[in-house]
Amino acid sequence: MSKKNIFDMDDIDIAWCPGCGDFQILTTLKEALVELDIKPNNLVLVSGIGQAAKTPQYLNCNFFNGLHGRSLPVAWAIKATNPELVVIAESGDGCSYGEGGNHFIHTVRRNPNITNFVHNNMIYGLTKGQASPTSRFGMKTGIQVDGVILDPFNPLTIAIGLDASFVARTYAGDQKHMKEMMIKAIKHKGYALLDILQPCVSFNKLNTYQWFKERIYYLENHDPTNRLEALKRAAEVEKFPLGIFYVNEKPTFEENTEVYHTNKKPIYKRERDLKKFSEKFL
Amino acid sequence: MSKKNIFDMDDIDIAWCPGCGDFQILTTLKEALVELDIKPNNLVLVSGIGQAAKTPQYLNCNFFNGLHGRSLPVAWAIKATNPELVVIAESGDGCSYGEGGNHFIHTVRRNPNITNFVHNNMIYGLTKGQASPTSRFGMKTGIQVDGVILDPFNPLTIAIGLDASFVARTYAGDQKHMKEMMIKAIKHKGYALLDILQPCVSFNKLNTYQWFKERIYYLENHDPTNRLEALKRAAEVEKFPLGIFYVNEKPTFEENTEVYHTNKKPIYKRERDLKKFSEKFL
Amino acid sequence: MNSFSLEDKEDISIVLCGAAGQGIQTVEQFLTHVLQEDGYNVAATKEYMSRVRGGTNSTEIRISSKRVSAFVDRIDIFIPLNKTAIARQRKRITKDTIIISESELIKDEIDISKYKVIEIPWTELAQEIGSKVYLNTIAAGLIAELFQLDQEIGKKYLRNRFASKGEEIIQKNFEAFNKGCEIADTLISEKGLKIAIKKSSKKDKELLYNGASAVGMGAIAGGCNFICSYPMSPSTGVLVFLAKHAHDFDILVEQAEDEIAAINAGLGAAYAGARAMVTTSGGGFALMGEGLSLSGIIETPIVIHVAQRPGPGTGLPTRTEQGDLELVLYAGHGDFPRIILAPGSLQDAFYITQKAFNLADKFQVPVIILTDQYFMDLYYNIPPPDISKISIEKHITKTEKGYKRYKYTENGISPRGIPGYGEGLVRADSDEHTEDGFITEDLDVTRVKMVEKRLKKFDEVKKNVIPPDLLGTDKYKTLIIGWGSTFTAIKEALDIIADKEISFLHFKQVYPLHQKTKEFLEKAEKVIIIENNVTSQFSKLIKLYTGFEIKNKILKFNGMPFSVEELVEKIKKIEEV
Amino acid sequence: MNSFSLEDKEDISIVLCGAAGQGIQTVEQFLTHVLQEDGYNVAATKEYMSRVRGGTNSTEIRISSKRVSAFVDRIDIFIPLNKTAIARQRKRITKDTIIISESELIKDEIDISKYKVIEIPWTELAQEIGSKVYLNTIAAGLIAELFQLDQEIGKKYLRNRFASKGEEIIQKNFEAFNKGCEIADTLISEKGLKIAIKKSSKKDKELLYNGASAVGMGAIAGGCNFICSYPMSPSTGVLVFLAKHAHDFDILVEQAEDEIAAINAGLGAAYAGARAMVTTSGGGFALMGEGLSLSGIIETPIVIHVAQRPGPGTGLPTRTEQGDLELVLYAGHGDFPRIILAPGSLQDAFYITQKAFNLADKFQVPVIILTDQYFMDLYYNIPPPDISKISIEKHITKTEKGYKRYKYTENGISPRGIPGYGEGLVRADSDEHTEDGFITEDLDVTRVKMVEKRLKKFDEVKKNVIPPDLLGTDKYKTLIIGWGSTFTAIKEALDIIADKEISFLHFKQVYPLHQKTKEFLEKAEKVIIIENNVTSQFSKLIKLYTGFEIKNKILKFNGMPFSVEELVEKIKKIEEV
Ligand SMILES: Cc1ncc(C[n+]2csc(CCOP(=O)(O)OP(=O)(O)O)c2C)c(N)n1
Ligand SMILES: Cc1ncc(C[n+]2csc(CCOP(=O)(O)OP(=O)(O)O)c2C)c(N)n1
Ligand code: SF4
Ligand code: SF4
Ligand SMILES: [Mg+2]
Ligand SMILES: [Mg+2]
Repeated sequence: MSKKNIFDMDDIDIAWCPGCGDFQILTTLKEALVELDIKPNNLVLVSGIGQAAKTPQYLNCNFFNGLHGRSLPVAWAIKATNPELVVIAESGDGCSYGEGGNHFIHTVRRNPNITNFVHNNMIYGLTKGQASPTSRFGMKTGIQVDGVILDPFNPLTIAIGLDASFVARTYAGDQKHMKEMMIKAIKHKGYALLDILQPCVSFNKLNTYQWFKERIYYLENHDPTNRLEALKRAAEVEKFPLGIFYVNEKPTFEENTEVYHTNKKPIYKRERDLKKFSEKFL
Repeated sequence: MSKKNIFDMDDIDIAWCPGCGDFQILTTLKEALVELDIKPNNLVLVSGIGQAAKTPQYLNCNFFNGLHGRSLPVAWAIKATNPELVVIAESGDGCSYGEGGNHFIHTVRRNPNITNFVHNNMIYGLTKGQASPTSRFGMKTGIQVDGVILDPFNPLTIAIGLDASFVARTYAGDQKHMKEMMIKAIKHKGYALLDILQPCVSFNKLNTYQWFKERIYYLENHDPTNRLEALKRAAEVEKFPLGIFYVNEKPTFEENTEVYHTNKKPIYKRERDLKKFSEKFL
Repeated sequence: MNSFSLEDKEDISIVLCGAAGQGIQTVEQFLTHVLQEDGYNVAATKEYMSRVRGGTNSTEIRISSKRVSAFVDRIDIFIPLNKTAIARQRKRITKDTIIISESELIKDEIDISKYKVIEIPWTELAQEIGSKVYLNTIAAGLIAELFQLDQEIGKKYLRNRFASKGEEIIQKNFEAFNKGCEIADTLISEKGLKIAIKKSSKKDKELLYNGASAVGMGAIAGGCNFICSYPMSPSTGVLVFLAKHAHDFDILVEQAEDEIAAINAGLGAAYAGARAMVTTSGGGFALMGEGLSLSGIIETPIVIHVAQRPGPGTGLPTRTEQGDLELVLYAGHGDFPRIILAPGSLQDAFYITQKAFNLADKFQVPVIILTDQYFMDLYYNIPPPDISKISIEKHITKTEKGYKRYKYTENGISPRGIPGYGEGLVRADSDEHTEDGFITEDLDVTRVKMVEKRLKKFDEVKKNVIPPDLLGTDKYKTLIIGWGSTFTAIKEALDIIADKEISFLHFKQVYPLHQKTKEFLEKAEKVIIIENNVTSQFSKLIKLYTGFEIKNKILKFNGMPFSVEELVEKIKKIEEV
Repeated sequence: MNSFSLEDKEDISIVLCGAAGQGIQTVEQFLTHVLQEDGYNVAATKEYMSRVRGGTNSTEIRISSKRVSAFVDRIDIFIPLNKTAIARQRKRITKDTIIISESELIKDEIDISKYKVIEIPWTELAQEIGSKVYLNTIAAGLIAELFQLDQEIGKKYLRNRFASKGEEIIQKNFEAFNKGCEIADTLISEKGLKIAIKKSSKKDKELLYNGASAVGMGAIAGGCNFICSYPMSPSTGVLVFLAKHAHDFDILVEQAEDEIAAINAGLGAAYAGARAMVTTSGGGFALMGEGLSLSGIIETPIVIHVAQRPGPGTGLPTRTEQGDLELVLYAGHGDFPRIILAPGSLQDAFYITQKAFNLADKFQVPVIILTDQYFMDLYYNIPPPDISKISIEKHITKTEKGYKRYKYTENGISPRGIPGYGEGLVRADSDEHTEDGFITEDLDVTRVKMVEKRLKKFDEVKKNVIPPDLLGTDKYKTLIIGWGSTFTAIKEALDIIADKEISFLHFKQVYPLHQKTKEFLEKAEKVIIIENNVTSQFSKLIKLYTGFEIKNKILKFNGMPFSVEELVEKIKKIEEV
């Protein structure tokens, strides 16, 4: 951080480990928000619980730091109650794809106009290093003493399989790419998933900066409106292509919801008409 | 049912509606089990709650009729405790993909050697006709008064996206195909998903026998080891191809679990060695 | 008066019994609506199996001169529609019961000659009109005519009901209806099957709705504009009701993927300014405990309607019980305030649900409304609620710069801002937090003050408890205690016992308890509690908060509501001791 | 004796305080293990923030002549490792505390001249050896030498600890250790920093482990062969312990996708014959309520370990509280029996967890073990458990044709078969069911009998309650009540108060309550309850089941355990009244 950003907070003690990819994500997010000219009091960051989920604490904006795994139902409901707000759900891989797996798949189907940043460090950071759904097969931890024996969860194939509106991946080690992806994801109308590869320097000794560096590459000549092509690229196992895999423009949840069909006023601003109540029922 | 089948039950009052696809599934399942020469006391049917989930009540075998949405964790745990049992999890689309969505995705990853039959009637039957995750966009119900506004959940693309071990679809209206699929799914080593299109004559006035008949067709010349091809076929929207979409032979959860690496004896049969305990800790 | 006359009755109980799918509900709907419109007091209760077709379900319709609204064992007129009907209701059928049936359905079960049986070849008659489906309308016409229903009302109803099916079907139904009337006329003249129920005088202004609608209307009048829930019997009726009226009242109705999503979405919506509600039953609520606790720590209002059914586990999904009081009382980890309401009458259900939204908003706590299957399905005519008595009290503040969401105040209630309304930032935090809403590890000061702040709000809540209703003299010797849905049955039982020294104290707010509770209890020589559960959960709550131990308990836990007769009998038995 | 001497102390409390990641735990591990091996009584407690690096955490190590094992406020030797350490522990640092530190870390916080400060240039010394990382070993050596540790023990430990890092690193650590010893020698001779703690006589046979390991060992000795859980502080230690020993004891350890999967998998495993366990904390348990209720209706055993932390919501994830008693007592919809245990000592934790599996299996009910963060992390040396006293009692039946899973029996317990073992079929049903396990809608007979069957089991459970331990005379005037993890602190406080008329009644089974409870309470002139929560949940339980209301309450809810000193003070204050 060079010059002062309106999302900067004074005087805070950030609870992350030095060198953690979360710092890069935080810095880049603040830059992206400024570039998008979003106002702090018009933004709500929603998170669950975990290291990644502490992010909202370090930005000057509204937040809802809820329960582990539960950021998405909170996020879409906020957006539906007040579509004038910019709503970003931000949490870790365990929170988003483990405890929160059911909300993930059904929120993709619901397609609210929110953005979902997942700090994917392939580990449970805050609880000190157990396998997450995205941990690689064979990785050993204190619980997975013989190594992980489940196939890793691929958030991208799942999201595309669900015909998500926007699916992208970036890497915390490349702030330029990350910012570009963040901006596009936030600008996208509809549910936008941005999976962010994030090294955890304290517990993940397998998926290090070096490891990621050797495996990432950038999607080129890829047509993000081609669902099958998107699935193919997302299903790659050895390498991690970065970029926008899939874009599927379609009406959002708020647009589809009858309550906003003709009247765009956020529901919380509407007054209940008790006279109408009497006419209707009494 | 013509001749007596060992899975037949005497004297039962089946709680389904006349004409329901569930009857065909039940009959066919019993036939498939007999053909596979499975013994009633070596079989455990696990279900959740719903109309489909009543199936175990109508077969002469062990069952665990658990909670709505929770058949899969129960099923893999039974299999892991006693791999000598044949374990089939059978429930409705709401139970399996709605309330149980998180278990669905993670059980696919876990790959226990169990079979999963989902009666997919695209509706919540037992609770009298609300949208299920697989309900078509636009279908009206007492809750979805303006029609469903979520994209339907496609269990096949998700399972293949998760690199599931066996993914197939059949239709309750074609008992021959259904039996073949059931037999192959049960025989398959590893988690096998069989999504069964099932008309609900009482509540689903959209997805009727006729509707399905007009939309189903059989996979031909399809290579089920080709994941991308499988995804492509599974993603078809207008039609419902039937057959085996994807087969991915890989070690099962029980095989991967250290406790069965060398010793194949079911854990429940092993005695705890308290002498070893003393040596180790005291 | 010959043996078929019912002229001496002040209220008639008609029970229809048959398989799911046979149209019992159609007859129930018809009769309750047309007879109510014609000026009668009507009430109906249902019991049914957890299946869509088949089995044996029943509906009881009471038509009465005085207002009555509970379930009675007595059956004056029994209409079996399948072969298992008699067996299922056997203990309720007496020599006084008039059974109107095809002999086919009853002859294997009872000795027809020994009962007051009227044989009607329903099926044949229906087929003459065109199809078996007209059986229901014949039966409906028969009953209607016994009450001398204004035929125009009946026809208007049928016309509406079958409007979408075309004129031919309407005419066929008229035909069936007339057939039923004809039969009735014969029964009246030949068998002397006469009925002399008086119509109510205030008929015009009365409404007819059930528990689910009463809660739903209360929610609408309470300003509810967001409901997210997962279907679960017997709570779904409320969701359906709000969905039905969503267009008219700008309500966002969303079916969640599971109950956890439902409560978290509800809290998200409330954080953003909605008046949010969820509806569920015990098993679904058991999944919401963590969310409830979240509401506690983030101090975000939510109204949770829990329609009870018998547990544990899946239990008896379509039956009734009051077995989840302790669940809702203690659900969620950690200590935080909550409010629990339990309507007794349909009027209560309306006013209490309406008020629940104001309470939740004012105290920033979860408010739970406890009903049950019996109550959800219970119907009767009631006077319309007085809208002038209610108001939608909103407690949302426009924020200023430096706004602190959890500001310490004298009564523990911090002004609640919402994001995007004002200059301030609104931070809701499930971790223990500072006044600003940031995570804290300051144990000695901040943690302690925040715990105390949340409990202080509870002191405020306690000052605003809805008092229990005392029915009967305040110089009672015996005091009957009840809560929630048992209200109407207990009330009617006491009317029958008509003992001036017995009074009835009914709680529609069960937690926190009203401060006068102990006083009420100690004044009695004998206290009897009546609960629809096996361990007497409410008496435990009373003991805990008043020290008063209630020794006489009338409990029922077979999945059925109390009938008036069994209450009369059981209360008398205790009184005799 | 000059001012640095600690020779008059029977027990020494050493506190290390610094940021997460600075290696406090390494020093703690070293000191507790080597000093215990050398024959000392040792005990250690930890408190830490919810973060992986940074912040300010601390560990307290007590080395004593008599066996002591609780948390004390007093600090005899304080070793701050970062600049916030002094501030965080300020109220515990007195003029008697010996502070061993680089001046850099403390000079802005205290007036060095006014305290017993020993300045050691840790960083410089460590860097001389090769790197800052050796600081910990220097400190460890210093303390060890103050206790005249047999150096071979220290070196053996270091050799093991760094074996995987190669010989060079081992030698460097030896060097650092020696450096620490040298400094200590100088302190002893020049400053008179002498310590005269006596070694314990029974040293050889003692074990050193923490609460998480004690529960884990109990589970292994109880026959646990299946654990499925989702990580959650502070309960994860048990999962890690079982994973570590899975190979040796044939335990299937699986991390679930969420807590709901965990409990359902546990029940599936138990149905198939496993001795199943889950471990979680309050928030995770709040998601398991429906599963708990399932265990109730299908009568399938499960052991649930709940390590409490302060709520509501996420609360204080790494802190301690006893705030989930009511949650576990009432979780789950409907009425069904359960057992709740709460170990006080590490010995208890072993025996009680072992027994939990037998109880669950015998009564076919859920058994909950309540601990907390303080207890999970608490370490001290204890005599090895007596294995001859325990046995793994299995209650599984080989089935025969026509087997009925829910057969009615006199005490409500039906012989439990498992699938594939015998000729019978085993049907577990979450709906209300017949004896065979099929769904039923028979309300009057089957439903009622099944409810009563489940409650009858509870009568059996009540005959087998672990009695509370009475410490002190049975002719007490004052009776102190405690449960679970407060045991060691209360015991030590009472030892200090040494009033013969005060006794201590400790409950390790909190539900159902032992039948003698009321008798114990009524014999006292004064009763004081001590609980680590804000609403005194256990006294509510006592009131409910005994009618006895405890008026004197010592409660703490800031996330920290009770210290011995504060208990002494608070008990005395009440005694004075
Ligand atoms: C219901 C519930 N279960 C478990 C936990 C404990 N928990 C807190 S954070 C976390 C995992 C964090 O992993 P991830 O979401 O990947 O975030 P990271 O710390 O890696 O950024 C867990 C299991 C909890 N807080 N709540
Ligand atoms: C926790 C919980 N939530 C909700 C319910 C209510 N419920 C029972 S069955 C069902 C839906 C059934 O739909 P599906 O699984 O598709 O089965 P079907 O009846 O269509 O065969 C629901 C919502 C429940 N029993 N438990
Ligand atoms: S534990 Fe890992 S993810 Fe968490 S802050 Fe440290 S490095 Fe980052
Ligand atoms: S409601 Fe539908 S799914 Fe259920 S039995 Fe009837 S037809 Fe079948
Ligand atoms: Mg992570
Ligand atoms: Mg369905």
